[in-house]
Amino acid sequence: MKSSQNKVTKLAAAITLLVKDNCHLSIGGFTINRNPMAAVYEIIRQKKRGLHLYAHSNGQGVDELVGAGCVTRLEIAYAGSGRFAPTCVRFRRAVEKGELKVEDYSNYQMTLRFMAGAMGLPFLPTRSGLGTDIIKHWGFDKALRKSDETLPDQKLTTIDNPFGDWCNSPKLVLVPAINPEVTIIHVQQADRRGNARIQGLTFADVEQAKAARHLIITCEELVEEDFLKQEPDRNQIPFIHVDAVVPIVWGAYPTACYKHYDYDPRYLNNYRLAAENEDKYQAYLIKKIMKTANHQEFIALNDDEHLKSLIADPETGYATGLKRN
Amino acid sequence: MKSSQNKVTKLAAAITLLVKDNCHLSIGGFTINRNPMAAVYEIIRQKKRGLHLYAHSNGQGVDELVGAGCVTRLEIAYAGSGRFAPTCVRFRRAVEKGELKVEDYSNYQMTLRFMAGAMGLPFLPTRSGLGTDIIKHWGFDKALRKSDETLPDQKLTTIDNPFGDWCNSPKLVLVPAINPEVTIIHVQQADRRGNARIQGLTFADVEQAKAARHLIITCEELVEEDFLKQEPDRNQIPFIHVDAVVPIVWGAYPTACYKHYDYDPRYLNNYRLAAENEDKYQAYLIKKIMKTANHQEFIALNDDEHLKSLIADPETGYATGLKRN
Amino acid sequence: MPPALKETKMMVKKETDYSLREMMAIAAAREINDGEIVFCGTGISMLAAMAAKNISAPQSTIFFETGAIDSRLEEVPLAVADSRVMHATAVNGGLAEAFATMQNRFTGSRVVGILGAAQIDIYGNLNSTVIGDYQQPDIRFSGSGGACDVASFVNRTIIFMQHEKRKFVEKLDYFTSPGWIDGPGGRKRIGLGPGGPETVITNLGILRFAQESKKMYLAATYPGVTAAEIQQNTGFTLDLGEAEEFPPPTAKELKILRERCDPQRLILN
Amino acid sequence: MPPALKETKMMVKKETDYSLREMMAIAAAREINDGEIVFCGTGISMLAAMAAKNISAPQSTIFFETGAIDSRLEEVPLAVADSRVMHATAVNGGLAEAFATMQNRFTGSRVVGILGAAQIDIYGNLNSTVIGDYQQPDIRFSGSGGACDVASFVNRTIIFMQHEKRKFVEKLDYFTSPGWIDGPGGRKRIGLGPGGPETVITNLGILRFAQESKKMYLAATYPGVTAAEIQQNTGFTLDLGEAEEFPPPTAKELKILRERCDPQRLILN
Repeated sequence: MKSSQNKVTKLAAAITLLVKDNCHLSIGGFTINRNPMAAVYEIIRQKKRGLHLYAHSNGQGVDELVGAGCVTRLEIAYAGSGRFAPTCVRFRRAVEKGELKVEDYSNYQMTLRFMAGAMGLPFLPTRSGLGTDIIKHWGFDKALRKSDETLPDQKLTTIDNPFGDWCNSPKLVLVPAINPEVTIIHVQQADRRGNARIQGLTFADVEQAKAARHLIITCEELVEEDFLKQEPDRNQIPFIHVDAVVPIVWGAYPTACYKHYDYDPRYLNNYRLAAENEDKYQAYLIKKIMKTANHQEFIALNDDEHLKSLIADPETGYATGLKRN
Repeated sequence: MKSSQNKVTKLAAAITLLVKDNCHLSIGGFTINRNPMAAVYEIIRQKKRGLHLYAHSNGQGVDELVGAGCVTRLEIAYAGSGRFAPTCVRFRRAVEKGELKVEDYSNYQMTLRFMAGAMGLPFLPTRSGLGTDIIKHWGFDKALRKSDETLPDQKLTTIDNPFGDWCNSPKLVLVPAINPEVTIIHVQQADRRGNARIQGLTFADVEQAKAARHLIITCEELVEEDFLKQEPDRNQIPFIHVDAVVPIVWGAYPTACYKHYDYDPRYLNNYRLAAENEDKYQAYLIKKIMKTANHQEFIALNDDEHLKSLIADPETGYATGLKRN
Repeated sequence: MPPALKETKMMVKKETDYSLREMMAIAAAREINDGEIVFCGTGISMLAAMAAKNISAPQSTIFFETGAIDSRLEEVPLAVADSRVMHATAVNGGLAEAFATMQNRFTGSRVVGILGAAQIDIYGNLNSTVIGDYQQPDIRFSGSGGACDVASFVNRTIIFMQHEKRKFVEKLDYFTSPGWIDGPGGRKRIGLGPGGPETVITNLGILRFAQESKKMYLAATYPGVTAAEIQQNTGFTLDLGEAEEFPPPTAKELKILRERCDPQRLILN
Repeated sequence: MPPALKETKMMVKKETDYSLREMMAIAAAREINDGEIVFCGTGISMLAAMAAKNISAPQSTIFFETGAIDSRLEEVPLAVADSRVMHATAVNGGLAEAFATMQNRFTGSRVVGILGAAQIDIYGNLNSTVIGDYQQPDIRFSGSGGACDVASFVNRTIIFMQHEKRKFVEKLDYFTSPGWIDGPGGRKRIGLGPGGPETVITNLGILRFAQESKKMYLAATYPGVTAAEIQQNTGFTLDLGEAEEFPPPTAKELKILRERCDPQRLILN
């Protein structure tokens, strides 16, 4: 699959093929930017269950998957959508109700865990976390970890620096690698073989992509290979990592896609309001997601003028002057 | 220094100020590409002695510094200049004569050592080297390492994976961080504050740059800050790491600078021939380096037509059709 | 919130021409030195960094954990991943680069981090994860995000807090981010480098940490707030002896904050 | 070089229309499967990868430790850092990315590495560091470079060697890069993953490793070379029983190698 010359796939087919119930999935993006939302909604439509989800500081994608009941276990550093939801609402509710098992790490620890996976290493070290409850409290206990070979045997561990006090670091936290079965990221441009270019901040998407056994790339624009190869310094992901390429405009909506469109403040605010009320949330799920056949229909729920207001200014990369209250 | 708004410095002044006798220096580039040669020659002119040099797979810059007697200790993965000198000649001679203490690592180990330095970590792990003499034989022995606090107490060490067999890695090699006192790299573009853009492969330059206490950037082009900020996705080094910016055209010559000029096969071949003979080498040193006041004079030893033949084709980034025998 | 505090809050709002959030943003901005690298999180900390850059620290560098360095903020971002932080940066990297910059001693030692939290203890240790039992929490928050990393790595931190007794506690429900740990030498004992919390900015005043004991003390009260009121809203005993009255925002500070940093009042309201 | 070998070399050159270097490059190219990711070093290994891509494995991906992936090689590079490897790649990264790709099991398992060395032992372990004592070497070579890394990480390696007794040795003067270590299970015992040397291509013939013992055996001789000559130039005992005669380069292979890969004969000569 990864050596195919043409990996262009329909979204529904890619999700059906690669995202199985109970699988270990990671999604890219950060809070309200470049979440692979089209894929997230398709996973919800296909009623995937029991997902073991890895995310970073994420945000809309995580909250929707959790809210729709797709996720059983979550490993994450931060579940928030910036000013639109300092703590993701459905996430908070699921944790407080005991419906979601969470393993907490810091942002850098999660970055290093994906980076270790991408580097083919079992762990990476950091000083972050020394002395804190992130080390002491485990969301997944020893028994669970022992019973499930898809989990490392420890949440993390600390060691004495084998090089003494080299770099003034007497102790280090070691965080275990993540190698998701599937990673899904949304990028600005990709070609048929899977070479991909992210514009703006890459967050931890590149590490998440390379750490995964299978990689689905959704992209705003499908471009010619020669176009990407003209400026390879601007590309981050070579095709050798990629299983499926799904061209899908507005693929990150309602989160932002730098240089293409902004996040949709109206949608995100309405989402939060719906998420805070059980009935409203079920109505939201049905109306917005389950009753739209695909992302195109979902996007078409917006009138053109509203969508136009979100289009990024080519200079700044966001919708300058967008009303964001 | 690092927060100055204008770090533009003359090369001689930057070297005088930051590269002291016996200091720990690292130079960027790889074999015959983007070595900071103008800086290397200036170090030779200033007769620096006792340098502890870190390099990667380098190449022309290392061999000239070693040949000129500037270097006492060298930590390196590969001392070669591709087809022009599969093993660097003056390096080989110095090692065989016992004039140069060398600590051997693999390429990835050196990359990880610089990366650890850049990440503020005392070490990074890898599986590379398990079972080999790179682990067993130390160029710098325990006594030397104990007597010199600028060196880690071990060349490297191996540990059992604290996460059992997670990622099928029962054992890991840990390589200690390098934090050079000074790193010098040559880049295509930089601004006065020190923001820098490398075109083409970055080798390990970014890691070397960020690992260092002080950083000198030599650049082909001094550009406006706004120019670099228009496409920040293409920049690698933010000004916060940088101490001095030295604009110097042909600054990597006789090694290549992608999109600017190619390596000079005639120079590199002549260099090898000179390097193989003691008298010729001393004559080379005097004529080419010590008797030229600066890099401009050194470059002016070439006639314009020859230099013109090395200019990179804007499309491919190298001198297409260059006679390279 | 106790009735006394509500009154105080309204009093401040009525007697002067600035809100408490404005006061807090300006107080933090004044803590930033010119030339520093300023790590900001979402919300008021971003506004503080923007205010500092536009008022008193024009050579400070705004820096986000998402990988943006020296962002040119023409509109206030509503998250650290907002596309607004990507505009005209020095480099657009990712999280790996951003946290390495903080863990790296040559750069990390020049970073000031601005953080918020749900709970703080007398040594400035922070909780941003849960209230109640970790396994069955009464309230679940977002989690560490970059807070633990920043608090572990950088030279000094400034912390925003809502000043309530249940937030200034003897013992954190969950210890997310390290402050001075358990007092002098605490960071070193657990393996951390120098650094640590310097200032806590609340809706009632400014608190700092004693040089010797590393314990939080009251450094300043806002106009119209008394030291006793602050103690009343704090779950541990504060040294009140050093408290001064905080100089309120100047007209110039307010003008820049309102007109230049957040004209839409996306954060200020 | 023993006289017998010199003769052989000249004989081959005379009797046929190809040089030994051409034979070696073609032999290696034939080892590469379509769709594989080909790691190449400097010199003849690069030529082998170019030949494979242009002849039999058009979907193979050329990949350099310097960080270039899927380079469009229009001229033969003279070093792995040659600007020619940077042209029209999929991504221009650095060493960190390149070696991570090899250490990463999902990608590393699809990489075939082409290496050279100064010495090889019967298990395909390599020396590219020194001849003689490590502290006071008789001959110093370049050192590992990426060789140890590639040999540690990737699925399989192809090794180029000059066939001389002092290069095919019982015991390496320095063990730079792991092959099969000390036989079956050797890699696993020291903590390495699967992978290991598959083929050794010399100026006399082709050697492979026995499935069971992991010992090198003679798989093929070049036209005009006898198995006995090869044993004579090898410092350990080879199983010669499987040796076949190697099919010489075809006219098509030679034409592409010469005209498309190295028309200036920068590597071939």
